Amino acid sequence: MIAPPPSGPVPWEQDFARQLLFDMLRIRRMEEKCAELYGEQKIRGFLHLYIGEEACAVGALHALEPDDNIVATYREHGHALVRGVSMNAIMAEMFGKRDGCSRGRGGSMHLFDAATRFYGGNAIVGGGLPLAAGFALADKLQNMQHVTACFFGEGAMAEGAFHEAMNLAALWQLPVLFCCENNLYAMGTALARSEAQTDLCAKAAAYGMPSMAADGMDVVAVHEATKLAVRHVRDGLGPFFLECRTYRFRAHSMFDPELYRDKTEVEQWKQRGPLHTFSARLKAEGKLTEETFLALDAKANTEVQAAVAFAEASPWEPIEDLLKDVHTPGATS
Amino acid sequence: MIAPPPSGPVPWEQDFARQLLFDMLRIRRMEEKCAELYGEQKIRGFLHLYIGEEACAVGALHALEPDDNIVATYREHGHALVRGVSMNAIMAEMFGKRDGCSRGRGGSMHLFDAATRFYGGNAIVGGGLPLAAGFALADKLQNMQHVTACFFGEGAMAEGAFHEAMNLAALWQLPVLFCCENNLYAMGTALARSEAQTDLCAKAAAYGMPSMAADGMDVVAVHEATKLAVRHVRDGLGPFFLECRTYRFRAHSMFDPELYRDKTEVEQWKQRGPLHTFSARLKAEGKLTEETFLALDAKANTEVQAAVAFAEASPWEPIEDLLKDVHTPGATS
Amino acid sequence: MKMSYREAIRQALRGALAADPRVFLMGEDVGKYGGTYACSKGLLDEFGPERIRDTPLSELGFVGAGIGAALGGLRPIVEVMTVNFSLLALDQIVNTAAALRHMSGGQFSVPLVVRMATGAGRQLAAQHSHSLENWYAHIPGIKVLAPATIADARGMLAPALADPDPVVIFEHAQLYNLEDELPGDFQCDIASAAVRREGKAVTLITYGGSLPKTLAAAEELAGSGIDAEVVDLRVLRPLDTATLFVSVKKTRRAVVIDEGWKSGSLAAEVMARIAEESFFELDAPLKRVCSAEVPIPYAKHMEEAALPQVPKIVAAVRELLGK
Amino acid sequence: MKMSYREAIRQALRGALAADPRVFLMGEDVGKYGGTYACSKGLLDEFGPERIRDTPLSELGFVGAGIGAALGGLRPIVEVMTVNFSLLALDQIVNTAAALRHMSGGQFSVPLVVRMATGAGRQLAAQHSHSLENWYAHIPGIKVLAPATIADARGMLAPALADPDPVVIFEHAQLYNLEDELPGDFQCDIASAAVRREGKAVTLITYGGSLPKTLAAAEELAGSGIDAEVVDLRVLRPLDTATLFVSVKKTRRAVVIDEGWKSGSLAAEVMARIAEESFFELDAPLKRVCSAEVPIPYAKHMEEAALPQVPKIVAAVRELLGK
Ligand SMILES: Cc1ncc(C[n+]2csc(CCOP(=O)(O)OP(=O)(O)O)c2C)c(N)n1
Ligand SMILES: Cc1ncc(C[n+]2csc(CCOP(=O)(O)OP(=O)(O)O)c2C)c(N)n1
Ligand SMILES: [Mg+2]
Ligand SMILES: [Mg+2]
Repeated sequence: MIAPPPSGPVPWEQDFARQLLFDMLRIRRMEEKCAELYGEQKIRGFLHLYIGEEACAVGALHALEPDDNIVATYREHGHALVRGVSMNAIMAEMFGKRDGCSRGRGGSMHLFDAATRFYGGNAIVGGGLPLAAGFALADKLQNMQHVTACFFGEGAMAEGAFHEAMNLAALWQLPVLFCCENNLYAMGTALARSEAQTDLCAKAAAYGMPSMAADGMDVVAVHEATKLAVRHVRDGLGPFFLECRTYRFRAHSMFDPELYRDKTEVEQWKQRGPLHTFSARLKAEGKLTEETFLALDAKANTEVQAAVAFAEASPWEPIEDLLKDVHTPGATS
Repeated sequence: MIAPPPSGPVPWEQDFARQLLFDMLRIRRMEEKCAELYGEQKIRGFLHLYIGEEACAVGALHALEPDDNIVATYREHGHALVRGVSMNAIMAEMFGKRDGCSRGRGGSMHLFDAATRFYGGNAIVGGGLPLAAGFALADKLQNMQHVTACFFGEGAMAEGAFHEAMNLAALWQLPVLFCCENNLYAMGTALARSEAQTDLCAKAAAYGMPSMAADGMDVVAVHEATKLAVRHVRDGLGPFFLECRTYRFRAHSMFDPELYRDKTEVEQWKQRGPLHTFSARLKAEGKLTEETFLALDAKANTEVQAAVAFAEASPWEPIEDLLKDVHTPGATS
Repeated sequence: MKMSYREAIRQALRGALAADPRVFLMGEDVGKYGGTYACSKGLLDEFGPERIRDTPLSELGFVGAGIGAALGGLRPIVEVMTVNFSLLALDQIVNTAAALRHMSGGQFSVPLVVRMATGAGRQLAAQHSHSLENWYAHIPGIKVLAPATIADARGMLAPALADPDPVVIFEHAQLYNLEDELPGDFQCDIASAAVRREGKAVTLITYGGSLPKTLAAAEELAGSGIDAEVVDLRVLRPLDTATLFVSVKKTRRAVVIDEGWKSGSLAAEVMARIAEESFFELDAPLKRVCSAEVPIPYAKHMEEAALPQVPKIVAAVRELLGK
Repeated sequence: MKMSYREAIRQALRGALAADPRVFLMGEDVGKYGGTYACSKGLLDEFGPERIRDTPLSELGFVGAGIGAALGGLRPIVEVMTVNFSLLALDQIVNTAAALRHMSGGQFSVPLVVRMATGAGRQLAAQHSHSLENWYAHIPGIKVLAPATIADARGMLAPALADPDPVVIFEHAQLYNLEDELPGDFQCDIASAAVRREGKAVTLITYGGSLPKTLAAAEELAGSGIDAEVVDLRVLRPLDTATLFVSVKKTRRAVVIDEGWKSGSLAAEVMARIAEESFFELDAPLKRVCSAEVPIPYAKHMEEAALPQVPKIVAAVRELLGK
C-alpha cells in the first residue's frame, strides 16, 4: 500500500478548487431534487443517492482525461454529471423521457453517454469490473494510453467478479484504475459483516497490485490520490487500486427503512460532510467567500430547475419504438 | 504464512510410514492400470491421473478423522482410495458398472461415497469450494467438531467461486481446510500465466486466513503440515489454507498432447517422485527393506487385479433405471 | 384472515423456523435489513443471526454453501434476492444441486430450498426485471414452484422443505403487496396445477405474477359472454399436464399467459405438451401472451407495453374465438 | 476439399484473424495448449500471444472482458471451453452483452462473438454434457448459431464477426471429428434455416449435433418408403420460421429433434410456433425427440439411452405416420 499524499493547505488554484466545490454542489442539489421528485412519482424504479459521497466522484473524475473510459454502478448520478453528461439528459432519463441520456430505456441505474465515454450505469453489483478490464485490454492492444476508471462499492469486493477482474487486470498489466467507494455498507450489511479482511487494500496485494486508501470525505485527498494513481496507470505500470473511505448520508435506495445503522453514526459522518468541510477550508484559506459560495449554490440550483423543466418538457418515446435498439439497425446478417 | 515444520528423519512409527507408502503405491498402481484400461476402451470419458501427486492426498487424508468431510475434484481417484472407498467400487465406477461407487452414473470425475463422507468428484473447477463452506457451516451450527477438507488445483484460485468461498469461510470462521494442490499447471496454463500473484498463500492473507506451504512431493511434509492445519481448524480457530507444491507426471487428461511443457521439466520433477524418494528415505532410516517394498508393491498390484476383475464382473445398470435417482424415491410432494 | 402475500411468506418462514431447528434462512440482507422485500422482517430478533444469516454479496458462494449445508444435515432456505442475481449462482444450482443425487448413484439428496423474487413491473429496467422461470423449469433434478396466491405463499414452503430434493420458489415481486383472505387450512401440495376459475369457452393457462392479470381478463371476458377457465400452473417443474389436458378437452382452446420472453418460454412448453397430447381435442391454434422480446425498459409506458397486460390477454382470446 | 469440422473451425478462425487486426481469440487454453478441441492449434505461433490469448479460469471475468474489449473497438472471439462452464458467465452475457444496446438507448453495440462446445455423447457425465441452447435462444439482444455442417463451421464465423451485436456460436462436441466436402463458396448468411433433405411425408426439424442423426434416420425411413424432409435450424435465435412453415405446409406433419432436455426445450419453441401459425396445416399432433430428463449419466449404454438416437427418431416418425 502506497502512502497517501500529506494533507496541508489546498494545493490548488482558486478556480480549480471552486470548480470542484461547484461540481459537488451540482450533485448535491440535483440529488436532493431527485429525492423530492421521487416523492412526486416523477422518478420511479430504484433511486440510489450519492449524497455524502460527492468528494469521491468529483475528486477522482477531475484527474481523468476525456479519452479515458468510465465504468460505474447504479449509484452513478454524480459520476455521470461530473464526467460531463448534461444535467438535462440525466434528469430526463430519470423521468423516462426520450431526451434522457439513455432515451428513457435505462432510468437512474443505467445512465450512459457515448460522447463522454461514460459506460454506465450497471445494476449488477460487481458487473462493471470485468468490463473495465476489457476496455483496458482494448486500449492496451491498440496502443492507446487511456485509463479506464471503474467505480464500485466495497460490497462488490465479495463477488467473484471483482476477483476475476482484479486478477486479469494485474496479470495482463492492464491500464485500469479500480476505484472502490467504501461507504461501509452494502445495503444493510456493514463491511465487517461481509468481509473477513476489512483492510481492503490487502485484497489488491493478493494480486500484487499497488493500492492506496484516501479520505473519501475530502475532495483534496481523493483528487491528489487519484492523480498519483492515474499517473501510475497511464505510464503503463499496470492497474491500481484506490479505496475512498466515505459514507452515504441517505438510505440505500428509496425503499430502505435503515434499520441497520444508528442515527448517531450518520450524524457523526455528516459532520465530515465533503461540501461544508471543503468550503470551510477554502474560506479559511481565503479562496472562497460566503457570497461566492451562495452564488455557486444558486447557480447549481438554477441548473437543477432548468433540468427539471427540460425533463418535464421532453416527449415520451413512442410505444411503437419498443423493439428499437434491441439490435443494431441495418445489421445485414 | 506459518512456517512448515522442519525436515529431518521421518517422525513416524514404522507401521504408519509403511501404511502411507503403501497407499501411495495403491494409487500409483491403480492409475497406471487405469491408463492401460483407457487404451483398451474399458474406461471412457475424461480420465485425469494423479500420478506424481500421491503424497498430497495420502499425507493429507491420513491427518483426518472418519467423521470429517472430504470434497475433491475430477482428479480424485487417489483421494477416494485413501479415504477408504474400495478399489473395487472405484474401478467398477470407471467401467460404468452397477457396483461402481456412483452406480456407473458418475465415472472417473464423479466418485462419491456416503459411508466415508467422500463428497466427490466435482468436474466444475472451483465448484467444490462453496460446498465445503456449507458442510462446515452445517457442522458449526450443529456443534460438531468436524473438519471439512476441500481439495482443488491452483487453477481454481482464479475462479470467483474460490474467493467467495474463502471469504465466507473466514468471515464465519468455518472449520474448513482448504487444500490447494499446486501442480503448476491448469491444463496447459502455467501458474504464472494465470495468476498475477504466484505466491498462493498471499491469497489466504487477503481473507485474514492462516496458511502454510508444504512440499507436496514429500508425504512427510504434507502429513505434518496437515496435522497442524487440522488441529487449528478442529480447535475452532477458523479455516486454514494449505498449499501442497506438487507436479503431475502425466498429461492433464487422456486427450492432452502436452505441448505446453518441456520433457526435461517433467523429468526433473520425476526425480523428486514421492514414491521413490520416500521409500529411499525409509530404507536409509532402516524402516523399510527392498523386500518389504516389493511385497507392498505386489500387494497393491494384487488389489488392482482384483479390482479389475470385480469391475469386469459387475453387471450393467439396467437401462430401465435411467430415470432412477433424479429425485429421491418416495418423495411425497 | 386477510393478509398480504409478503406477510404470508413471512409467516411461512417463521413457521418453518419454529418447527424445525435444522431450518435456517440465508441470503443478502435477510437479517439486519429485514429482507429486500421485508419478507424476513423481525425474524432476526426472533431467531438470531445464526439462523437468519446475512451473507456477503456472493451469490455463487452462498448458494453453494446452502447445498453443502443441506448435505451436512441442515434444511437451508437460501434467498437469492432476485432471479436477476441468480444468474451468478446457476452453476451451483444446475451442476451441483440438481445433478448430485443422480451422479452419485442416488447416495445424496439435497434438501435445499432456494427462494427468489422474479418479474418486472416496477420500472427497474433491463437488469432487474427478468422472468427466467423457464430456465429453471428446464433442469432435471429440481422442482420449481410459483406461488401466485396468498394461500400458496403461505402453504408452499412447508412441503418444499419436506421435499428431500432441491426446490426453487419464485415469488413475483408484483405480488408482495397483494392482499387476500388466507384460508384456515392453507396446507397444499407441490405437485398439481389449480383451476382458479371455471369456464367453458377457452382455457387460460398461467402462473405467478400473471395470474391476477389473467383472472382480471377472464372477468372482463365474462362481461361480454366469454366464459374462460383459468388454470394456475403453480408447479412449473414437473408440469401437471393432466389438469391442463382435462381443461383443454372441455374448452377445446387454450391461451398461455407468461411473463417470460416469448421465444423459449414456459408458454412454449405448455403449448408443446398440448400439441403433443391434446392435438385432436383442439378446435383452434394455440396462442400465447408473453413479454415482448426486449430487455425490459425503464419508462413506465414502455415497460407496460413490454409485459402481458389485461387488454392484451382479452384481445388474444377474442381473436382466437373470432369475437 | 474434404475436411473435418474442427479444421473448418480452425480455418475460419485463421481467416478472421488474418482479415481484421481487431479480431483476437481469448479463452482457457486456446493458446499454448492448442485449444481443448484443438480448434486453435497452431494459431498461437502464427498470431502471437496478444491475439491468441490464454486466460485464467475465470469465465465470468474473461467473458465480461470480451464485452469491454468489443466496446473498446476490438472484435473479440471469446471461447468458453464448453457450455457447461458458461453457466458461470451468464450474468455478463445476459445482463450486459444482450441488454447494453437497448438499455443505453441504442448508444452502444457489442460486437462480440462467443464460441462454445455443447452437447453430450462422449461419456463426460452430468456436469459436462449440457445442451442449453434454448437458454440462450430465450434472450433478446443476442443471436444464437448452431453450425451443423462443415460449410457452416467454416462459413458462419465471418458474418458473426461482421454482426455489430453479440453472437453466440454452439459447436457440438460430437461434430468436431465429422468430415465432409467443403464447398468452394462457403459464404453463408446467419439468418435462415436450411432444408438439408427434401421430402414430402414429414418434416424433421433439428439443429447442431442432432443433424447427422436426423439425416441418418431420414435415410432409414426412405428405405421403407417414408420420404422425410429435414430442416436444419442453423440459427436458433431469431428462428427462421418461414422456412419451417413452408415445409410443414407441404408435409403436414412435424417431428422436432433436439438434444436439450424435453421440458423447456428449443423443440418446444419450434412446436409452439407451428401450433400458433400453422395449426390448420397440420394433419397430426406434433412430436419431438429430446433428451431424457436426467443429468446425463456416464455409462455408455445409459448415456446413449438418454440422448436422441436414430432408432428413436425413426420410431417417432413411424408412430406419427401410423406405419
Ligand atoms: C449481483 C447483485 N446482487 C445483489 C444486488 C442487490 N444490491 C444492489 S446494491 C447492493 C449493495 C451494494 O453495496 P456496495 O457494493 O457497497 O455499493 P453501495 O450501494 O454501498 O454504493 C445490493 C446487495 C445486485 N444489484 N446485484
Ligand atoms: C469452470 C470450469 N472451467 C473449465 C474447466 C475445464 N478444465 C478442467 S480441469 C482444468 C484445469 C484445472 O486446473 P487446476 O485447478 O490447477 O487442477 P489440476 O487439473 O491441475 O489438478 C480446466 C481448465 C472446468 N472443468 N470447469
Ligand atoms: Mg457500500
Ligand atoms: Mg493445477
